[in-house]
Amino acid sequence: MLKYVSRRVLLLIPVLIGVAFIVFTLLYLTPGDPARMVLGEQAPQEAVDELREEMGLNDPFFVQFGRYVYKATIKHDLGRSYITKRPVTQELLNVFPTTLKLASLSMVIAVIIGIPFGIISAIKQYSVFDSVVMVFALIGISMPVFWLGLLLILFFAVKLGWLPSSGFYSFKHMILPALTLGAQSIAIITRMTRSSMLEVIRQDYIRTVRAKGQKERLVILRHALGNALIPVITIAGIQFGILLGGAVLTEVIFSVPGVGRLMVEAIKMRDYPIVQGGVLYIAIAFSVVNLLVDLLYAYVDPRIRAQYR
Amino acid sequence: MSNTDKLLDIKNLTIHYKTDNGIVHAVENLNLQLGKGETLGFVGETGAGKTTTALGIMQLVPNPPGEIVSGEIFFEGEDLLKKSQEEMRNILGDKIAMIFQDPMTSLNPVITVGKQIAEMIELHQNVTKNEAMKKAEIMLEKVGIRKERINDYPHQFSGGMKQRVVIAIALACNPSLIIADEPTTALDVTIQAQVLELMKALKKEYDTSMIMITHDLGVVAEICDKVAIMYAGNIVEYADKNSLYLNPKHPYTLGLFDSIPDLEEEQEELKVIKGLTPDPMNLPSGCTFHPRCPNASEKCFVHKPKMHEVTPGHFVACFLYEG
Amino acid sequence: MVNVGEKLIEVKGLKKYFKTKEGMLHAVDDVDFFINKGETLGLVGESGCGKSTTGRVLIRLLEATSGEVIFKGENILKFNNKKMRNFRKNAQIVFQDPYSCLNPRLTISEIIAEPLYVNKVYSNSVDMNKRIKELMEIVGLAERLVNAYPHELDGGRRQRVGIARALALNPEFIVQDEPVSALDVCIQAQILNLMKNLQREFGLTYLFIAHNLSVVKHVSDRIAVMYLGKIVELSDYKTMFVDPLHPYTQALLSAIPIPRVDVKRKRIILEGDVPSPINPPNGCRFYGRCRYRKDICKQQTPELREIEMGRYVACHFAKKLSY
Amino acid sequence: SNEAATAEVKDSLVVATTYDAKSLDPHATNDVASSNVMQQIYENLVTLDENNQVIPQLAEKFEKLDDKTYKFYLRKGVKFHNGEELKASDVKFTFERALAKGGSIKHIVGDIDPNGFEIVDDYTIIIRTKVPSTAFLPSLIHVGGGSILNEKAVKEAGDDYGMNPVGTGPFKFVSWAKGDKIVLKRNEDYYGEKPKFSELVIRAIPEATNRTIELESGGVDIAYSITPNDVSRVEENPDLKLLRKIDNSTTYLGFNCEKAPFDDERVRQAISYALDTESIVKSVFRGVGGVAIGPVAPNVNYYNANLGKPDYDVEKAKKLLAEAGYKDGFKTVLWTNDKKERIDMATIIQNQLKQIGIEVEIQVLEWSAYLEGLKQKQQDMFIVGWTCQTPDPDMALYGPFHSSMKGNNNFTFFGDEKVDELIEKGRLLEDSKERQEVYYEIQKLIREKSPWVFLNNGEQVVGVRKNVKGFTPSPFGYHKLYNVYFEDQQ
Amino acid sequence: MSTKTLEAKSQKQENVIKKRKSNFWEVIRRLRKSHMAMIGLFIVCLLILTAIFADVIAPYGYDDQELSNAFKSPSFKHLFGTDEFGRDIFSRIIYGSRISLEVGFIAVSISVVIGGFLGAIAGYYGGMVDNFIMRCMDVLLSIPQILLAISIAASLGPGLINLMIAVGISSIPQYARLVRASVLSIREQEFIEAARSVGSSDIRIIFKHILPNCLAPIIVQATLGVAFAILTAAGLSFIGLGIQPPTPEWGAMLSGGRGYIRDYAYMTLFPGLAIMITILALNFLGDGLRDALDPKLKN
Ligand SMILES: Nc1ncnc2c1ncn2[C@@H]1O[C@H](COP(=O)(O)OP(=O)(O)OP(=O)(O)O)[C@@H](O)[C@H]1O
Ligand SMILES: Nc1ncnc2c1ncn2[C@@H]1O[C@H](COP(=O)(O)OP(=O)(O)OP(=O)(O)O)[C@@H](O)[C@H]1O
Ligand SMILES: [Mg+2]
Ligand SMILES: [Mg+2]
Repeated sequence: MLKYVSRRVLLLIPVLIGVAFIVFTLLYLTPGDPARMVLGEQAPQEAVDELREEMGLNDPFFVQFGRYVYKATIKHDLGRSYITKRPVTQELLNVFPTTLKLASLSMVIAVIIGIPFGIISAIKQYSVFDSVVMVFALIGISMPVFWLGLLLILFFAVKLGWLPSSGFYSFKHMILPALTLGAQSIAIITRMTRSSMLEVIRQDYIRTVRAKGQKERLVILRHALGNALIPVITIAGIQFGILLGGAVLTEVIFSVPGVGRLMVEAIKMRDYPIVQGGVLYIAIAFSVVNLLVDLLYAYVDPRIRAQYR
Repeated sequence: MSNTDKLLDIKNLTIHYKTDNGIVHAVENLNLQLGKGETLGFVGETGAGKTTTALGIMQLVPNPPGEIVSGEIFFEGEDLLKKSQEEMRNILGDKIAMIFQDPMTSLNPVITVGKQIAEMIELHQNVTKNEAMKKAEIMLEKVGIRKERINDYPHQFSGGMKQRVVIAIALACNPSLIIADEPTTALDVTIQAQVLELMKALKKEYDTSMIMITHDLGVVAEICDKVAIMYAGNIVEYADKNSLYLNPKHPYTLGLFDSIPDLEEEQEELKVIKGLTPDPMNLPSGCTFHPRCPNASEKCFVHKPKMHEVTPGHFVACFLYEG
Repeated sequence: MVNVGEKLIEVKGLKKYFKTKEGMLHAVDDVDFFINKGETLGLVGESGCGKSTTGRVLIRLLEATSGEVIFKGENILKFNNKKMRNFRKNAQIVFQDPYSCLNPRLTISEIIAEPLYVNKVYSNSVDMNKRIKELMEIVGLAERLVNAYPHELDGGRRQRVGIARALALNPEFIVQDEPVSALDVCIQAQILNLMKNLQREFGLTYLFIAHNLSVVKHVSDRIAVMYLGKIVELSDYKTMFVDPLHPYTQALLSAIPIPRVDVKRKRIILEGDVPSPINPPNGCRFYGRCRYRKDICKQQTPELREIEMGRYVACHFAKKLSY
Repeated sequence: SNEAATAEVKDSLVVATTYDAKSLDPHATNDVASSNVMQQIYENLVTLDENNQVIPQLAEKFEKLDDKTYKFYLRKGVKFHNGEELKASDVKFTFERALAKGGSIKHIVGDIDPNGFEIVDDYTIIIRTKVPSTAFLPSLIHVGGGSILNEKAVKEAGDDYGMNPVGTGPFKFVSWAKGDKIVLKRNEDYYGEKPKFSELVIRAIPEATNRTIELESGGVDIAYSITPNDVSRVEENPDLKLLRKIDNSTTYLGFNCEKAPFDDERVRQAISYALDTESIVKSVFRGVGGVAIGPVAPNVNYYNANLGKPDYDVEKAKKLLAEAGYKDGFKTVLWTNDKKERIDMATIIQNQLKQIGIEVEIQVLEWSAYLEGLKQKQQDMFIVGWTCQTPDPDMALYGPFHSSMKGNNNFTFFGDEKVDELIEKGRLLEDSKERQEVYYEIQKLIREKSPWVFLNNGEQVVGVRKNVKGFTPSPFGYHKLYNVYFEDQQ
Repeated sequence: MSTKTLEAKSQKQENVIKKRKSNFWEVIRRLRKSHMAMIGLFIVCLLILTAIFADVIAPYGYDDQELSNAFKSPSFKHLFGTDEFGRDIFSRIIYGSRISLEVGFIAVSISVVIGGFLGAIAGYYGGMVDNFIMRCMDVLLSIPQILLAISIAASLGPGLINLMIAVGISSIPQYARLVRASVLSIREQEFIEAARSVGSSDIRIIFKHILPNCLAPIIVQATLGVAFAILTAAGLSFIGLGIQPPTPEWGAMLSGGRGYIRDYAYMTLFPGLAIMITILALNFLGDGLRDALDPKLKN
């Protein structure tokens, strides 16, 4: 198992270099001058040119990329933000926990709501409950996040005044953003749980358990659930990644100071080190989540456990 | 057969599957009896309704789309169809156990075999977890698997061993009836022989009755006492094994025997039943076999033949043998 | 039957290994045999023993690891593309799974036309269509099915389509890879009859792969028994059934359940399962399950020897033991 | 809940701004959000009074020795937040650093002679300019260009100074949660009148709707940049008050004056006539801000109010266009960045120009790409703004209109000898009637030559809770918060 | 089986085999069993028609301004009200269907073509090629899709075409994976071997036998992909990387109206609903197609 984990971690290195390369290329192709953005629109051109030279922006592409990779890998230095001049790592560590909290909370909500609803829907396939849940799930998938966010603000913050509309200070602040962000995941996990459950409860081994005279509740909880969750875990893992990266819109709407917003602003401000660092961080988080998912897999499924040795 | 000996008595059982395309008449007015200690071979082509009948007895027909439309299933004198779910659960596993066709998929892949056997024991016997596990070990040894493997997962076993585990589960509570749904079809010949041998031995030891579903007449000859031939949702012939093998009556049974290449004799050409199994959504009128029957007469087109006792204990549903 | 003794195909030292995660999988490990023109060689063995692989290597659907396949005096494994194309017309294959062997997106006529089309047999469509209809007639498919899709047909008909496709190029040799094992007995009989008729009519040569011994016996002239990538016994079908020499063959034959109540046989029940073909140890592959195993069996791999005229056995003690 | 909020004695002021600061190093950035915070932390040598007159702040007194030489007498005993006393050396250090590193404020401090500092004693310093410039003194009130830093603090913090600002102002820096809020606390050692509350929290809430909602719910005490939609909502709310001030920003429609057809004055004028700026401003800003009439904003010195509203005359526009040889109009591209109001204006402009046959394609560019495009002279027409960051009109005119600034801040590539001459003359003159005439003349000339179509003057619209007193919006867009107090604090 | 016509024909013309219309109708027939799918299909068709005939349906032009008529609530004159420029929101939404469908379909086409191509090559040839392509896809996959789309959109600059490209490129890995997986599973099927045994070339096998059989999952994924693309595009518009005004893109309308949500909620309600219904319909259809095309349900 340890060998497996370390192999996976090693495999991460080329992926991250690949990610860095893609981002670097994209940024390189992006029009706009970081130096200008640093100095503001009223600054004279000489100042901008000087700064460009100083930042090494006039060097050829591969020199810049090589320098970046060298610094990042050998010196563990992701550079400093062009704009705030703070170390990228520090900037990201400031916002990462927020996004992580937001995404985790959304995930928890999605799992807590999605899995039970999915299970009940599957058990009561074709019932009214099932139809209602499925329609809601589809609506959840279909609703643009930002619209949902606006509606929630309008209702809970403006109309009812129950919850704050912005900031991310207390649990109360987190509810609306987490719900907004998690809506799609709730829907997706519900659907996935349902279809996976439907598949599982038709399996022979469930029939075997029923033939033992086991109570239906235990048939589901003890036998069907474990198996049905396997694909759900994958989806949940993917969803978590999406939540991490997709928090952008939610963060914008609720003025949550997270990675997503930082990234979007950094892209707009041409703050390359932040964009690069941010994408790398997210890619790492993503890969770590994937690894955890795979380990979780091994935990629930002995067949997969056997493969990891 | 006197009423007291009857373990199982199915009367006019009808089971339908209601699908989008129409109603599948999987089992249509089926009558069947099974005496205590007997082994019944239940033979028929794919789609004849064998599994559905078995699930009907267990009341595990998937619903929807399946539905037991009518009939009575007397088990030890009581109608199973009148039982509550709770009562039924107490019977399942304890009195009636089932072995499914495919050992590869019959075991929960994420739970150890030991626990799966123990679950059965815990459910029906008043024992602690530990005792159940102990008993599971004993069962495992009974079916010829070392007890050290009790904590292994199904994927660590070969097909034959899995089927043994399934048998161990079925036998764990010493049921009075075992329904085995093609327990060896998925296995290789040599493994099949092992498993059949095991089943024979265990059946003797536990003195259970058994319904053996199969489409292999060879397997039936091997371990059954009685044989029921099923065709398109109905039983067309029912008899003592010897009587049926030596003296098959129904044209379908005859055709079935002729279709099988014989190991002992030389045949240049096999005799075949012409035509195909009927579409269960659209069963032929009268005798369902009439479109394929070489002896079909006008009557067969219109009327459904009833079960008729031709010789003592040998029932046939065919007009050829009536009156 | 026809031209006895003229070898159509001869296999020498054929090996096929697969690289897998766990190690080298010896699917076919050094087999030698030949097939005479116009005869059927049956190939039996438990699942995973390498039957299909042998069949596929034989017509170069898989590239052999080493060895020779001599077809009409030429080693086909050395054929270049052009020669291969010619050979393809001469050697065809019919598959086991009637569901997956037909492209679900093509109609029956398109499927049958495929070989004709890619080999540019006909220049105009009228001739081609005529040939398609002719082929359909040969295999007993109603003409109205030309435009049907495979999923609209039952297993038997699908298998007929597969046969028609194999026949399209007038091959001399057909590998039959378990063509009937997925079919019900009645349908199976129909297909077996068809195969036999076709062989008679067109003078075909078959390699008939199966795991059902009664079927093999019915269609074969000679039978080869395979165990874990090796042929352990090869002889005339009658001899094989009357007097099997290899302990595995003996067990295999005795394990077949026969649908008779008047014949009683002694069963030989093998212990254990088929071992893994990955990196098999030296010595006799059957060592672990053999009742007669001796030390030598563990150390030395028995060669396939011709014990009598046309009777080959790979056992150190063939004919030496009185079983 | 509102009553509950007011009932407890408040000691903390929460302000909602639109964006988070970028850096608190005055020489590192020149954006409103950062200035907004720095304004509370730093002080300058001089500051402005209500009448836009330069008055002393850290300098007790200042003298103009000659055209290019100024002498400042520093206030004694002023302590930086790190405990250091303010010395002339700090002032010298500050300006030297600004000149060397402050790319973003070079346009503010550019006139200072880097070799012209002379420390007379610890509390007296002489600063020289490279050229005579009347605009010099007013430029010192600029947050970025004029804030006085502590040499020791800057050197100690090194690259991290932007996160560890040290000034002499009434508030000290405490913490900064990036993208979220900055917390300041009262400088207990402040030499002047200390703020009434001990903690100042500046929150970044980019979504305008959310800012208002927070203000209404009492989550914040002051909210900047109330959008036009929310103006009446705030006004009508008895718990809130709305404060407004026309600011020094001017949004304009610019032409590339070196590219056909805009190199023809008549085309530019025609477009100017064809646009109903008043209705544009009305529908986009709905009562917020004003219709811009010239290059100098109303709160900047020498604003020429006599120019009057521009004429809306489609017929005249057509005529002019025909004269210029574009009877049937032409196709052109209008650039804007992704600011909603500008996009809205562009949308209406596009529609209005249809009337005189000009077919406009709008291209929304990202700010960075936009600026780059402008510098590279790829634009046809564009909408952008210019903010005069000091009260002196030179700042409003030199950058965008002097021909030497083409491609720099002069995005229209406009060049006119007369205008150049007058601008140069204006910056040398002492404040006087003559100077006024020069600037009035420039404004008139620019209106005529129409390198810009003036769209609107921005307005600072600030919502405050009813109990917040003492807040005056500043036309510079960043507001002093240390005079603010809560009603019950008096 | 529609063989009647054929029988009649084959009497006259002996050896002409007319190819039966593919199983398109078959799929439709199965689709009809699901109400949801039919509703989805109906709405999607309606949308397509709306997009085609937008000029006819819309009572006003999408950029017809009437500043004096701004912020009018829904009425008979303006079904969905007017926006801040007095433009008719109903008309804009009608025209918007064009943009959304264009974005959806073109973005998906980009990803299907490129992703499908890469996936097919990777799946069919395996080995190094497979490894290389899939590692590259892994790299792309480890950047969250929205973020990738944002970065691409930023580097290309705003605009309809760039938006489609950004969304399209960011979904390539999904399709590559999907196609690869189906190619891998189809490659194992016996009919591929059968084709090889009769001498069919690689090209023929890929195009005649493999790709048509991958179509079902691709179609399903593409249907859902269109939905995703529309949503992503709307999201990008929302953060200002979208489409140029006055193009009536729904996401941009929603984004533009958000400042007015408290006073004129209808300004965001209708574009929001339009997006939602479209996505909903595509999802209904996708789900229905998944079932209709599922080989497990055949027969
Ligand atoms: N869940 C179901 N939904 C619809 N039809 C079903 C279902 N299960 C079985 N059927 C149909 O009912 C008929 C009887 O099926 P059943 O499984 O009982 O046959 P069987 O005799 O066990 O066949 P086999 O030998 O293949 O196991 C078949 O036509 C089958 O297609
Ligand atoms: N492409 C392959 N890659 C790796 N291993 C393979 C491959 N094809 C076959 N094998 C392995 O080779 C061995 C022989 O397989 P083969 O299909 O020839 O067996 P078989 O005798 O035909 O079995 P069955 O009766 O199940 O069809 C098996 O262990 C199988 O797992
Ligand atoms: Mg069955
Ligand atoms: Mg095989």
